[in-house]
Amino acid sequence: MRKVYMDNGATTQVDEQVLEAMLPFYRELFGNPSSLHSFGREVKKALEEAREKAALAINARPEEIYFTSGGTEADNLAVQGVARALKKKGNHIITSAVEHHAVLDVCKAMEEEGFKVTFLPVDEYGMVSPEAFREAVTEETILASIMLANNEVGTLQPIEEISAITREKGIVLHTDAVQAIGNIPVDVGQLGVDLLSLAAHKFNGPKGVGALYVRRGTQVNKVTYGGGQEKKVRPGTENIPGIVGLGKAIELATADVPGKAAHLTFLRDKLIQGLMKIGDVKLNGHPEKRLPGNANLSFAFVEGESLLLSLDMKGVAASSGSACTSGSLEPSHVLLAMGMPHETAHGSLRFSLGKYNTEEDVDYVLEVLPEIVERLRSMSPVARRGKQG
Amino acid sequence: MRKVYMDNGATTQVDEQVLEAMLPFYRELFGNPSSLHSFGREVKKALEEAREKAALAINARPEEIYFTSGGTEADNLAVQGVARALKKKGNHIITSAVEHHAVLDVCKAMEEEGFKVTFLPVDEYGMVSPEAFREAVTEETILASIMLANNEVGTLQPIEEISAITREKGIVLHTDAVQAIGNIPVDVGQLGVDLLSLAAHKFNGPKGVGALYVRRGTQVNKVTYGGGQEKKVRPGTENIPGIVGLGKAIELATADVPGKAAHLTFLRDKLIQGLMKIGDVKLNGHPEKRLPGNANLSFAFVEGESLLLSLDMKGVAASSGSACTSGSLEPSHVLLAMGMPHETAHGSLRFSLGKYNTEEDVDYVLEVLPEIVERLRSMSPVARRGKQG
Amino acid sequence: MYSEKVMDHFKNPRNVGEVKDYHGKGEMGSTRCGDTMVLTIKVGEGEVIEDVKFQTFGCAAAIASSSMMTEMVLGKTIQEALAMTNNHVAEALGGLPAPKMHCSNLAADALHKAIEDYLKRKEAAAS
Amino acid sequence: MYSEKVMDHFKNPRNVGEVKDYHGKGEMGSTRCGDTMVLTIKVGEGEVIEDVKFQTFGCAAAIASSSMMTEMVLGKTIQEALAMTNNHVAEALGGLPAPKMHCSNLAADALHKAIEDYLKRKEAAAS
Ligand SMILES: Cc1ncc(COP(=O)(O)O)c(C=O)c1O
Ligand SMILES: Cc1ncc(COP(=O)(O)O)c(C=O)c1O
Repeated sequence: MRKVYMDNGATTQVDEQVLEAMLPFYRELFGNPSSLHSFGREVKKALEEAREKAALAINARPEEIYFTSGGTEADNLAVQGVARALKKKGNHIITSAVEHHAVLDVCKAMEEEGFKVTFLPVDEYGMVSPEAFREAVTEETILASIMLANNEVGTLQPIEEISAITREKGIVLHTDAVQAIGNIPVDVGQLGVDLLSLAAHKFNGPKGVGALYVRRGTQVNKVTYGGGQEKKVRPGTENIPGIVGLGKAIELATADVPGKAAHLTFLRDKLIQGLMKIGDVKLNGHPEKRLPGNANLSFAFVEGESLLLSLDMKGVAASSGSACTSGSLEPSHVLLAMGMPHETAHGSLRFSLGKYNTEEDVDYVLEVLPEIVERLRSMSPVARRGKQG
Repeated sequence: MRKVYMDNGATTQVDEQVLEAMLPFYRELFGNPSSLHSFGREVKKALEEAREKAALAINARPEEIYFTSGGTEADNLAVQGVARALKKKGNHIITSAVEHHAVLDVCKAMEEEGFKVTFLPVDEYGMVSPEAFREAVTEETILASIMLANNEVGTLQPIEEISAITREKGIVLHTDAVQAIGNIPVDVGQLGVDLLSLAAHKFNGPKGVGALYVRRGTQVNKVTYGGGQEKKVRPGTENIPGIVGLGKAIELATADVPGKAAHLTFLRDKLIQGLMKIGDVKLNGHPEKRLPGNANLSFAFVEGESLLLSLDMKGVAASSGSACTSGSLEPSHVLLAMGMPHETAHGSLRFSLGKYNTEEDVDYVLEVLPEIVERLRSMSPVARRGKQG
Repeated sequence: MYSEKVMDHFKNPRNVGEVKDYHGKGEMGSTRCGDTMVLTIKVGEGEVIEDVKFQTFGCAAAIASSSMMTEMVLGKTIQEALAMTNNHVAEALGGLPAPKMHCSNLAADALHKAIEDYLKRKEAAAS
Repeated sequence: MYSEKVMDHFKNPRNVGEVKDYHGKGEMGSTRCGDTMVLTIKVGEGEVIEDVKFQTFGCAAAIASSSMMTEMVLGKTIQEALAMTNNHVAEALGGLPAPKMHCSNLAADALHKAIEDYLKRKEAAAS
């Protein structure tokens, strides 16, 4: 059976060049970079080279890059670390209702520590309003965390407009760029952010490694304690093969962002246009300000998990914001925050395209999905009523 | 030049069988285990198999294993997580003065959160006294963290005697077994511990992955927040290749502990006996109750880093507790806690043997080290005085 | 995640649709996860369920539970059918993942509603 | 970590030992990291340092700084030698890692002590 992977928002396939770069560090270059001897020194060099690559890719300085175990840890370190470091300055944090749980749940935990958090609402496209942001700012605001690109609906947030406000007001700004790296240009100077999270496995690098950019001079408390690694901000023996992989992956992913984006946009638009023909289908997220590879659609009268599993039976991998796929009973908090009714949220499907997708992949999905939707709708009592109504 | 790696306490070489087990998860099996589709399901299966292997190796249940990014994170999750979860029951923690920084520094951070911490002293062999432990217990004691095997001097702590006390008193007991796995038998039932940390890269597995064993029913607060992975206790997309590697590595490392220990003990004893002949050399740590691969010795009148670098020039990798190798100005807190004078601590050298070491490796060290010590002593004003006095 | 039986019923659901000239109809909606099910039955001699059909909007667990339930109930008397619980359905499917148990609740509940509806109609016809 | 120059001086330290019939002796110990250095000098015509030798207990940075210092000071007048600072030594070594800077402190300090000792002896001899 043909296999089509369109769940690059969940994770991506490691680029073979990335794996090649990592392998020596599982074999002969196995030292601990903290060791003084040759086994340690050769590995320390690779660690610093990866840091330079990560820095270069986002226009930062190497000493501003802290490697972590992934996007979640980077987000936690940013929000917990800055909030606690600036506790004496104020106790207010601003974030958005559509953040990933790695930011949203940390913010909720911060509330329990005594911080006040504003969860900014979004419009029907999932976008935060800079004006609403400005209004939310108080004397107590110390930190804001607004994502660069949404993982579910792909909406790009107006970070530059928001950073104009945070800079004016002296607020530290963190952005979760986990979904953005390699898909849109990311330049910490231009964005005007003070912290930025990224995760290698979202741009054809390995799982279990990420990084936090921390602008020079920004205070960040530790979340975990231990050895002197990563300037003591993030202790623990470094995941050298992973970090080397991150370095190589970010180098490759940012080598030609416009080229990759054009490829993805072409495929995505073909996919969206084809799927809209099914009828009773709605595109979720912003029509233009969205990740080039993200196509999130709602199929009326059918449930997302059923769609997913039916696609899976045809070899197609996608994801859904339906409650039944989230493991909870609630559908996606992102879709609900956009004002979508529960039923529509249940029928949402996300295709996230990656660099290995081809036009044939899109054609295949366009071939199999209409039948699936029809079959499920034919079983659905809601559909019947829908048609009658 | 001959290369001899005797720094297995810092990190170990990945077993080629471990790497082989990992590779498919960097290639075709690249899915996210949270995904419902086939790419996710096949990987989820591997995740749970690795969990079973880790559980089996330490006589735990699979659902008691939580994967982390390494030993440091496991230690942090244990100490921070339990202390905060039991805050209402009491505010006293007991640990030892010779813990790894990943426990020691967390305990210090807990003091700032309002907990009281007793740092138990150790005897000249680096050993905690169960009687002193019992005396340290108060009504307020909720948690104890005592390592199974010390990373610097290799001393094994009397955990079974300590767990008899913690069980009697209803205190949660954590042990850092990072250096123990594969070198001595580790059975959570027999040890009587409630939490146990381990790190794959110390037993010929990959860096960047570890695990925390949490006995069923033990409350642990989260340290980081995010998705639903690892039962929400440790969120973030799982490092699947790393976890698969941990599973394979712990299976191999615990397949024949007595056999490995016998091999290491033989080499270690030959090394120690040979080095003692140099004169003015002292064995640090317990003469018998020590890790089979650990040989920690102090060479009077010379400084550790000089020894290390001189050995490195001969291709031999070891480590030292001297201030100059720790990046700080203080020599090893472990050696000082054992009552060792500063000068002696400065001249300490740790050889940590691993499964790939051979008798030829030992012979080579015995060939090159005497000359090095002699050369450095001949340069040392302290040595002259020492000989005079 | 799902047993083979669940996947079989999801792939090839039995008795989908609406019974022509049905004797009873039951409709259930889960307010929690949005699933909806409509069940129609035909009851023959000796109060035996002669025909049964379902329509379900829901996840694989909901669809498979619906399908399994129709198979289990076909040929049973309404007394026997009334004794059937959601757990019976889940068991017959070889179990369901814990967070999915609630998805199987629709099936037996809709069945009971359909039988109630049949009994009401019968009473109304008799009076 | 260390520059090639540091490693060269560590591997092949210049002027190790004690000057025979020395004119001045300086001893320095770092209470912070335990390093110790003993320096002996011989001063010739025109107050020029004619011979210099060191003994050091310490890390590679300490040994290399000692060795480098002796090379730098040989042939200099004691006035020139007194102007020499720890930073000069570290610079001449191509720099030292930040946490190692303090290890270079011994060298110039011991030198200054040796010169002081020389001057005291000279005074004592003259009086
Ligand atoms: C926007 C966003 N933030 C954070 C994360 C968390 O990253 P990770 O799962 O690598 O910890 C993800 C991916 O799951 C994401 O999409
Ligand atoms: C006893 C002990 N605990 C904890 C750690 C920390 O492990 P990691 O560096 O893998 O985080 C180490 C190793 O460095 C160790 O030896």
